[in-house]
Amino acid sequence: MTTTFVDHAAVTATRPASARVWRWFGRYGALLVLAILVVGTSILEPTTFATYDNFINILNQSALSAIIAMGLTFALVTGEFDLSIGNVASLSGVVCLSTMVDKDISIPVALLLAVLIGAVVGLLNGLVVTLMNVNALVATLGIGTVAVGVNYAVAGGTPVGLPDPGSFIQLTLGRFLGIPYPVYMMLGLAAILWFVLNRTVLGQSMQAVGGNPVAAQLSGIRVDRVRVFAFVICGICAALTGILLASRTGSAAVSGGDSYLLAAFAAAFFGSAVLRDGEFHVLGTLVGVITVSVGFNAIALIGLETYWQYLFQGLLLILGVGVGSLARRRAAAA
Amino acid sequence: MTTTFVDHAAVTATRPASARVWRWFGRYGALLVLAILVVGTSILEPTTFATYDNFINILNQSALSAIIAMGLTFALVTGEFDLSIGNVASLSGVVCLSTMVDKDISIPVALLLAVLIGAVVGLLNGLVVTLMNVNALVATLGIGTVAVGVNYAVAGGTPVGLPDPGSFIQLTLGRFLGIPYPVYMMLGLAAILWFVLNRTVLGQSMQAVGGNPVAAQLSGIRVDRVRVFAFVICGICAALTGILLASRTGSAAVSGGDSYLLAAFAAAFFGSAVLRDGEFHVLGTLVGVITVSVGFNAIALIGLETYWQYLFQGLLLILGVGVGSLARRRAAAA
Amino acid sequence: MTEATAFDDLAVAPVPEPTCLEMTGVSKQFGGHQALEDVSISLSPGRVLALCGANGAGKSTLVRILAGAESADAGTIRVHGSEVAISAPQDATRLGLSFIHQELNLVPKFTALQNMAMGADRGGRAGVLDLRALRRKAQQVQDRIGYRVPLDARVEDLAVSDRWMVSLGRSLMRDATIVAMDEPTASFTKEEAERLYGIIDELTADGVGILYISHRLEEVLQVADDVTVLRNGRLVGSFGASELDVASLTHHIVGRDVEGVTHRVTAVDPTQGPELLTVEGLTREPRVRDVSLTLHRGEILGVAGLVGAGRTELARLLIGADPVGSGSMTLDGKPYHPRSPYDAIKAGVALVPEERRSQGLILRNSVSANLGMASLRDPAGKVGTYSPRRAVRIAREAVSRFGIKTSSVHEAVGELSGGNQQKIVVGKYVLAGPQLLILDEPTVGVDVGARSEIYDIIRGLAAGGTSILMISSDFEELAICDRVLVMREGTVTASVPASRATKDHLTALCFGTDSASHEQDPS
Amino acid sequence: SDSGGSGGGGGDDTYTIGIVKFASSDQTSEQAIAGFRAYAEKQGWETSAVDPQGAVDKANGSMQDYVQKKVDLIVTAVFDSSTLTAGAQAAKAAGIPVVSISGGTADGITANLDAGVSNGEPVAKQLVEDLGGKGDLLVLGYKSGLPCIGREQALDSALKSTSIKTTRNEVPIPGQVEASTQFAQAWLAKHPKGSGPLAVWGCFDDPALGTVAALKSAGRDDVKVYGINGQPGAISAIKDGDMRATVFLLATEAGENFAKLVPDFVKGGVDAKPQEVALTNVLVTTDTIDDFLTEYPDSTK
Ligand SMILES: Nc1ncnc2c1ncn2[C@@H]1O[C@H](COP(=O)(O)OP(=O)(O)OP(=O)(O)O)[C@@H](O)[C@H]1O
Ligand SMILES: Nc1ncnc2c1ncn2[C@@H]1O[C@H](COP(=O)(O)OP(=O)(O)OP(=O)(O)O)[C@@H](O)[C@H]1O
Ligand SMILES: [Mg+2]
Ligand SMILES: [Mg+2]
Repeated sequence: MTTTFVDHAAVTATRPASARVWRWFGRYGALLVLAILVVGTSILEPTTFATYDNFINILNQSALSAIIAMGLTFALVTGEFDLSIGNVASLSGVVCLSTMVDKDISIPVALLLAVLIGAVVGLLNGLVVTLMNVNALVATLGIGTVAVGVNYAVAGGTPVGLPDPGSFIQLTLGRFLGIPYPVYMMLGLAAILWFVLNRTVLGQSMQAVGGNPVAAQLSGIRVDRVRVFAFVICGICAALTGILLASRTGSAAVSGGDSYLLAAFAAAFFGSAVLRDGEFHVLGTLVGVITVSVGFNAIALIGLETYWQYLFQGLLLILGVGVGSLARRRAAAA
Repeated sequence: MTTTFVDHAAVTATRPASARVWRWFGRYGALLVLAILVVGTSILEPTTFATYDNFINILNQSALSAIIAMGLTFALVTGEFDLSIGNVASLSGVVCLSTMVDKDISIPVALLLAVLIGAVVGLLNGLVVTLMNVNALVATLGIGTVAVGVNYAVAGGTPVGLPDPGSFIQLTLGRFLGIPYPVYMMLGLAAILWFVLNRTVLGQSMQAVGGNPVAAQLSGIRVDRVRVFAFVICGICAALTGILLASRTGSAAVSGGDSYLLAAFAAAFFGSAVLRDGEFHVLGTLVGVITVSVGFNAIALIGLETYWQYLFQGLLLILGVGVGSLARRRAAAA
Repeated sequence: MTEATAFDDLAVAPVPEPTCLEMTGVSKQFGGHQALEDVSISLSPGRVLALCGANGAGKSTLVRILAGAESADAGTIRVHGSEVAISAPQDATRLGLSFIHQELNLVPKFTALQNMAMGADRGGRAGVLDLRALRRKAQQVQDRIGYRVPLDARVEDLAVSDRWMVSLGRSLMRDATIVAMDEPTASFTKEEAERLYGIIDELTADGVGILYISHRLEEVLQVADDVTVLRNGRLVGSFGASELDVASLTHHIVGRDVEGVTHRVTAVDPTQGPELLTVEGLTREPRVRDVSLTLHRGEILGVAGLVGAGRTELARLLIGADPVGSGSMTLDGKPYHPRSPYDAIKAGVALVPEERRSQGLILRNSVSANLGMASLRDPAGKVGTYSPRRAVRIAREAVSRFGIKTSSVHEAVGELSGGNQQKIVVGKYVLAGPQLLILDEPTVGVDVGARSEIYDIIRGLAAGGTSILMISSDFEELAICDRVLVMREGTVTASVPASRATKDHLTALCFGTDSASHEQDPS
Repeated sequence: SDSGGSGGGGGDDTYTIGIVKFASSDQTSEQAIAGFRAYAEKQGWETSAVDPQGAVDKANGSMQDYVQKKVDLIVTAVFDSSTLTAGAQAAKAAGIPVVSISGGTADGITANLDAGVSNGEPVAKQLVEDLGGKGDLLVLGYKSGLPCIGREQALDSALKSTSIKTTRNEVPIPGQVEASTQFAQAWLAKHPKGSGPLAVWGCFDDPALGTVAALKSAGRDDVKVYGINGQPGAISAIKDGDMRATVFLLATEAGENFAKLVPDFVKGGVDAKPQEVALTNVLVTTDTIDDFLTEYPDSTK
């Protein structure tokens, strides 16, 4: 039972001015951190950072992380977790490339295959969580480990490369109107996922299940089914990221996508502090991913030591989420 | 006052037999999985698996994972997460060894240093969570990343080795009565942590905070302080694992302890299905760690392919938790 | 409305009516505990059937079975004459059943509109929401209720009574033929309750059958046409509401006579005794403004007020759960400024919070763990050890002292009935040994029997020298107080001695009208 | 002290050999192990392998498992031998020799198949030659891995006498491809076209391939990219002219050669003099790619 109506955040009209300021920080704190980052780097690196090319470049770098993180957002919105996304991305890359090498399938078919892989793993996650009643963290850790096993069984653990990767590489390197395809994919998918989450019955049901599963169940929402759907969407996005990653280099490795797991979590949590009070949403996740990319880009351009990169990334995450969170608490106390 | 106790004997008598069976599975399902594993491997590998030496060997292999996982259990009991434990273990190993090389400190001092490092990181985690009001996943991911940065700053990313590791290595290689020291450490720490969690006010408070933080707060429990304590204990255990890992290998690498993160989570979640209904507890975590070690040992002795290892580990986790979970649901329905 | 009149005539006619809902021979066990045994009810269109019984009698379980949230072990359900199987909430929805469940079941982060729309299957074409249609429908429902909650306000920002209105609104979003309401008025003021009765009249006029659950027996007798009483999961009987009065209904429910709330009689008037707590100008904008009060040792001080008067906020300030804006307090002659409930409990001030499930209990923990929770304190300066054996012994004593009905102190409190849960929350704080115990709505959702037992506990504590501050919206029960304060819009507006603390007088003071004008009010 | 099990110290006996892999994702060591096992199986020796998934603690544990199993020889892979002290000590105590595939020698680990310096040298030489001793170089290194440290040493000593300016970034694993792309992109922005001879060196092929992706998306073709290992993607990239050179490790062959030494290892016992076994390799450049592909047609898969 998760009925927690204890938030004593109070009615706005009668609030003192300080509360309004805090409230503003609560909403825009994370965006403020992003803005400071952009302005700061623009001053330090005016000729390389603040250019149109670099802007497109940053968007392009964000695309793959964004796709997997937006998928993860669906699991998080529904109140679940998915620790298998990194493994799914790896699996999808390896299986699709192996199949392209062995069976010589076309790129659209490979993309379909990726979607299928993601859907199957997502379905398994969902079924273990709903039918076996296993905590999502355990279930997805387990299924993710199984996915690694399948990955090894398929390609024996060795990297898979395409003999003639030309047109496959174009999938992520190609440009339209000077903008790389992945940017279109990211934005298109963001639009679709935003619509699904905010303008469909399924999306509302997911939010309801995440907000109060008991209430959702009692109001006739088929909670288990909604959960399974969330895992499936999450899996599909992870698999798409996997095949796009493979397309970047024309090859896929057994743990190629693993690093996306924590990156996607970081982005989604950062995003939950963007404009909302700790709720996950598609737009926020997108901002989260872009903030992380901007940060990384800034560090690389300024040329900081390795340890600065990590210190900076860690602090960015804490501050981005913390400023808003702290401000909201103060707003409530004021 | 009126009569109070419902006649318990009469009540149980009416329970259907199937419910009792399911209930039994709910409690002992995870242990059953362990038992099947042990019996199965004993039949397949009678001369190597089912020996006293191998039993000690398995315990010895479990020790380091057990220490970090039992620490994590405290964070989980309190309703928090700690994603920084792997990084803390790495940091502790690198810092302690660097200091031993540079400042020539003695082993007890190094151990104290490890405890200090763990406590500081745990404190930071706790403060970010309680004072800045940041979700524990974000906070510990952020602080963990900062810890990686500090790690790079200390040793520049290269592995640190001791010129003359002899006595330091004895810390984990030494034996007393034929049993390696780490086994004593694991069991000793388990006893202490069990006592703290179940027989002290602090431990009870942690369980209360994990159960319902609002109710705990209103019952006069200093929720924030209890949370910070949980993170500190968790950090200290992680740092101890880190220095023991360094002792086992005679050297420390920048990401040496990272792989403990998911392993510890898996063990703790497996453990939450042992004897209890999804509650985290020290004994369960210990059983979880040992189950994973037995599984790994069994695979090594039988000599299975890599992909089997992963498939097996994934299924072990899902089944271990799932059998109990499913059975408990059935028991409730029966 | 000639149709409605014709319908009314029909309802009075002695011909056997067609039933819209019949539940026959329903049984349900929870892990060996028989919650329902062979219970049958029947409801006719356009009538209100009240379900009465003590806490844990099985009322909610019956409703939850009907809603598809639990499955019955045995029994049949007929809706409009045909037998149906309800295995999930959506089955119930499809059959035209609608529910207000006992526990608020809203999504806190959703707006009122989103909550009302939740589960409305046909949201639009191809699964896409038709936001405009939903909003129109929600507005219609609100018009019908005659009460407007801002549709775009988030539920977590709404007052408790508004939340119940949203819950009520949701149950009317679909055109249901049967509506089951499980304690809908527990958090309502009299005025809001009156509005609900109006809605019920309207629904029944449309031929909707209403299943109604409440512990407020006068209300039951006013609203219901028929009353079915359960005791310990078994049917006691079904009665016409007109055959019953409060005393006889109470007798059916409890199985014995319960005396009404009586005024407190003490040998020495505690209001003349030594002062324990004084509060000067306590303020926390916007809900608490310049509150001053004095509480004596062994006194039971009541706080009356409408929902939203700021009483809960005041209580939270007294235990340091929220920071104080300005003002000062002294406890036992010494300055008292608690910065957390920990400080308060250490100083001997404890609060029994108003929402027992979310603020008072750890539902999955045992009775003994919950009872011991407020007494866990490190002895100054050293690590305190905890002895489960001692905890169990203390819990056993408390269980018999407070008359808590549980199969064992190891049972999870989530499985107990509401009244017993409430006794555990009270008991937990009593075991902490406070000098001042604040109780916020201690009897909401508690049955008549358990209620008088809670009064006994309170009186016993006061007799032992503990001071009591009791917040209540049920003005009748304030009769156990020595003195009653009235709060309105964040300030204390009156202090009434026990002898004059009648229900009508208090109501008038709460509304700020003088008692003469109120007494003319035909309610 | 002959507790070595069935094999004893005999000459043409059969052996039981326990292999501790690094991680099945590490292609080179996997191939070497495959070659090793293929040869061993042909001899009728019994091999078994565990995958500690990169965890050094598990690697030590697995070595102890093999001690329990009383194998005749333990083979470890990639893990820095100085981090396998516990396992090595246990093996030594039981009289079981240990050898390493590219992890270096240490107390109790008597032989090593080198994958570091010797693989770094050819490509470093080629790089200095291509740049003509001047220009800017982006180094994408990985200090936690022993082979990478050796390769970077080889690069550093080749660069010592030149005026090539280097920028170094530490590549994280996993996530190496993405991070390399981002490092390269930033570096490219600071080194625009025409700013002199430019090159990027990766201590293995993944960073090099990440760099290629950055080059393509920036539309640059004035930067030479170097990798090491010769994994399929890199060979394809050289074929397409996107990369300049890599070192193709004949790991399978090397593993086979290593396996031929097993009787010596066993005979030498735990106190044998440490020996380094060179790993055979081929430098592949855009100039030699066609010949190379005729000889190794499967190297792009
Ligand atoms: N921050 C808030 N935002 C919205 N509503 C709030 C907030 N704080 C309190 N409320 C609600 O406003 C009402 C008035 O607050 P308060 O609890 O102080 O009054 P009360 O007199 O105790 O009312 P009740 O009779 O419900 O206890 C309560 O119903 C409470 O739930
Ligand atoms: N999920 C459950 N698991 C175990 N026991 C339960 C469960 N739900 C209800 N019970 C038990 O069933 C009995 C009937 O509970 P129910 O909630 O129907 O009572 P009620 O009449 O609605 O009481 P109240 O007036 O307090 O709401 C109680 O003894 C309760 O402890
Ligand atoms: Mg009820
Ligand atoms: Mg209140």
